[in-house]
Amino acid sequence: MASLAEKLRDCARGLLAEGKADVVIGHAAGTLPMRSAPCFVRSAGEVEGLIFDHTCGANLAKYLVKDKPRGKKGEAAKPEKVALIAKGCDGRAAVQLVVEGQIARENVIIIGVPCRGVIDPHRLGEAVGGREVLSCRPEGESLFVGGDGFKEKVELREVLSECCLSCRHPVPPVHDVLVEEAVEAPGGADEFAAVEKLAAGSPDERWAFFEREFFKCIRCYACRNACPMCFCGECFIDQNDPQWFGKSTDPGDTMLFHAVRVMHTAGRCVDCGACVRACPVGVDIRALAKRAEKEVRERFGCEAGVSLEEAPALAAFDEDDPQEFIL
Amino acid sequence: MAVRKLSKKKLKKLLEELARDRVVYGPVSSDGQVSFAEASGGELALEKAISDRPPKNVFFPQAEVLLTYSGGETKDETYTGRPAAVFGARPCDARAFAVIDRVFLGEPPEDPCWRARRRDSLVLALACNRPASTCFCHWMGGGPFGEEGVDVLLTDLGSEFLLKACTPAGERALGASKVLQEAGEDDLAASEQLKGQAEARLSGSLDVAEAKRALEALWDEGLWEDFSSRCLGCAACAYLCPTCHCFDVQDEGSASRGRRLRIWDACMFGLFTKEASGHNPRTATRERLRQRVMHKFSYFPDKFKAVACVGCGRCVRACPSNVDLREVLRRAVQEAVKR
Amino acid sequence: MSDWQPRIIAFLCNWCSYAGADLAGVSRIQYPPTLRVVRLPCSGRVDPLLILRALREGYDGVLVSGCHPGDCHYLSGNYVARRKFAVIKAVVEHLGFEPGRVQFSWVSAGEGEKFANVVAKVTEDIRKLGPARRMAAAEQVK
Amino acid sequence: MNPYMPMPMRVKKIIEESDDKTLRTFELAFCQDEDRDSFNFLPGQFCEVSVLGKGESAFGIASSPTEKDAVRFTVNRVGLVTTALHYLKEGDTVGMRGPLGNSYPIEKFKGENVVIVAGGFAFTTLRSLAVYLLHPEHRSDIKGLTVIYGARMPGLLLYREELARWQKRDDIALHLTIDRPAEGWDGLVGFVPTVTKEVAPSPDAAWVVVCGPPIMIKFTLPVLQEIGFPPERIYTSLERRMKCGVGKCGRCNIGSKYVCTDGPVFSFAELRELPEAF
Repeated sequence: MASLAEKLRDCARGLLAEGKADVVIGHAAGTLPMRSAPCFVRSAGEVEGLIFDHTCGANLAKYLVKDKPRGKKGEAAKPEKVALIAKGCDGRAAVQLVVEGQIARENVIIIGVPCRGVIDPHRLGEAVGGREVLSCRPEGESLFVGGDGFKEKVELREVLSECCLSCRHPVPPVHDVLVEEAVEAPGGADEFAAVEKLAAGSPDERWAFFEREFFKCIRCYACRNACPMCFCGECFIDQNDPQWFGKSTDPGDTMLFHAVRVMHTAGRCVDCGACVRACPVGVDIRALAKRAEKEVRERFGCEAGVSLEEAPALAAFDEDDPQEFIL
Repeated sequence: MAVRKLSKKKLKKLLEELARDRVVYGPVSSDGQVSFAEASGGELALEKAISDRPPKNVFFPQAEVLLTYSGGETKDETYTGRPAAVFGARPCDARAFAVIDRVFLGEPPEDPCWRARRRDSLVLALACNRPASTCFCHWMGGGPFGEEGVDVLLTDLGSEFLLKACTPAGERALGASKVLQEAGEDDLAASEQLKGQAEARLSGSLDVAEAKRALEALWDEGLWEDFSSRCLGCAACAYLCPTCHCFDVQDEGSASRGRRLRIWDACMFGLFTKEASGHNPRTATRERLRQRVMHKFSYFPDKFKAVACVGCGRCVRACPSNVDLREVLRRAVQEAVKR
Repeated sequence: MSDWQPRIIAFLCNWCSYAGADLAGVSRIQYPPTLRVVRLPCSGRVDPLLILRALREGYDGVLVSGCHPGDCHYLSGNYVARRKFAVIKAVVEHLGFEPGRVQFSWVSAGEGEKFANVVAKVTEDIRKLGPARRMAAAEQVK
Repeated sequence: MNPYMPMPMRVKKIIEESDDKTLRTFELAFCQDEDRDSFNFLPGQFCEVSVLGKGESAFGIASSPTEKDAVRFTVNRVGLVTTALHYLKEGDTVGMRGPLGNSYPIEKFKGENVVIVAGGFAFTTLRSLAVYLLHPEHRSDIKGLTVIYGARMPGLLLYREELARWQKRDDIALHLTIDRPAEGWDGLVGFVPTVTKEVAPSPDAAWVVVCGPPIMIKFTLPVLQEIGFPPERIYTSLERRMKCGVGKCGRCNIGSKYVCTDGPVFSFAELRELPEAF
């Protein structure tokens, strides 16, 4: 039986050879243990590098909107046909980008791959007490981790991204090709448990929690830049007239940057966790983002990226939307 | 140069001595992240192969007030506090101070903010007995026991530290301490042995001068396309880099009252070079990534006679899309050879 | 402290709530002088940036007011806004701003009295919460 | 001396330069005598001018060192700081740091001919140079002085009264041009490169300084070389986004050169060696 990687290489090879796709965006092995690198395959001969496993954490839909090719002045660039190797959340992000008019449906081929969860480097680091991981081998529900003078078995659930633990879409709900039948999602956890725990505390406790989280932020904008839904030509935080918030690491400014980003991605966020994994200092961005998602889900019954027909939650309305909080 | 020993049990005493007329900074762990902060009595995270964040914030805080103004009066807010002692920085990070010295102090006018915090500072670096797999200080002309930018080099001998003075300031510091013991020949031999072992752990090699020529020759080549296509254009690499020193100047406040700050900035951001007219000399990630690499390995060496990279490997680990600087350099050399 | 009056930013839509405020004024209805009014073309114009920037500036509270559902001058601006308001309120309160700091209302051009009542209620709510302290504490650059 | 501390300057006079009101010249007077006495510069240098609360921007000095009473800047309203400057009134205070950067190579001009080619509002530091060279103390240092200056329309030419005075002088050959014919304009019509070709200033014992929008430079350069100017005798002044102005903030580099300290004035012989210069 062909492995998942072989199947997706075959699929990519076929699309490129038949000219159905100009480029296949996928993952290749990275230069560090448990790290993959996004890769761009343009010819059938190059597909051998493609992989898919627990290390493929980047949300590749980002590359559908990053550095959009620009045509010569006055004329649009010829759109490339992009085939995207998409786990559930990559596919959802791509769909959301279509819904929002950022990309044309006919220019993207969503190659669905079943995802069993991706590793969060911060959680992996925590699981081994901050020691450097030099080797890593998944086996069933466990991960055998080795480093300088240690070998340990850790539970996969302990090091997977938190968002994966409550994942409900291991394959993209909308896809053009499905490389392998859907697996059972690694999920099962209550996705809003952390939000509810915080909500049960006092405002002061929540403030203290977020102040501590965002105090870590170094404002490198890896979260924003890794986010497939952050495609604005000019981000509000970069505007200088008006300059909405200061550019220093003042906690007030960093907190409000994150809060506004969460609100701007509300109803659009697919909870891929790419922001959390991209963050070099381990800020728990989801702790706030999930609150917005919860509101959108419970109040409006909307979920981002699951349907090509559904308008973004905050660009739509129902005359009977609840308004108990409005005076 | 003087060599002394310190029992690990007396580390706290040494830090107290230093704190008498200095602000002592050390690697402090918080939420699993090791960064340099005031080491006031707390535990120091000296075990980690390299701190998650570099110590450059000691002399170059991410945000620093240049001046304040109020009712027509403008006040110079340059640091006037006590000098710093940086304890437990790795040799690569200490070397990075010397790199930034070149640009901030080497050419007139001096940068007053860096000068004010760097003045009379003392760098006590901890040699790396066990470098991490991402360390490549040896490519950059440094080493796990490197002494450039170091006043006192400490070696972890197990239950003791060996302290070696590398500068007159380090010499004075050792002389002033009352908690140190004499070190013997066998201690030096032990240190030398650890040094040899540490160097043997470092992998690969690269001629940085050759890399410079290669990068210059490959100015317009596909190399940049390959790496920049996956680069997200964030500043994780630059903000965790011990030598990146670019900054922005921002005013906060109203017309009558406020402050002028200088804040770290990074050439990876599109806004970095965007002019008010909308013109941007570096429009795409490709040019910006190239700028960052070229600045470190070509422009800086041309202007300041040193490579602006110390091989700490933080950017390698932090990059969310695995743009591995070592890979960029190796590929450049390979491709230049092919041509 | 008892006579402390909060400073509240009010974002009022041009067609209803601003006119309602105007009516309250010309009708000489008494209400607390706590508002700094920003007139917007429509409550649909409200971006979370406006509200958070106001909080960042240290205002004690924010009031957003627009036309009643069905009365929007632009037909659906306030319907879309209503969804946004719910998310803004949820996130702002989750972040740790006390419930009541940011409030929303529908006030029509004819509801001068309601406008005054809303202002009185919002002012009283925020008075009970006391001065904004979150951002004041945060403003500390090393 | 802290190079980041601005000197307080009083806005002495504001002059509306263009019909579309996007260009204004600000005459700044020193608030402190010691600042005035220590302020020495040459044409081509720039300053960082700041409006507190808004920020700082770099502007080439438009006045000549021979004009002692004030320092002049001509500001195009495009961004945050320039807009804030345009809101200023006479009597207001701004901050200024400088002079910064290098200057036009005036020493080299001695005994030779000087040609100035300018387009649009890049004329500012070239005006400084022209006024300096025309000053009785310096005019005899050089031989001929030719100025070719173009703008989109007559209303966008800077320093029009001064230009009118220059046109009456016989120690300066002034060629003004506009892009398209306009009512009431009886001067030259055509783009700067074309006019330069027509005027064809002699390259013998001559230096040329050319400033303008990138597109103008791009087309003027081949014309100048065709006429016979070698790259080392063609100078220009570059613009880059700057913050510190003193070679620290790392923003304005072109290759290993910092525009703020190695420039802003470069010869084309130097620029040829730099990647990304244009």
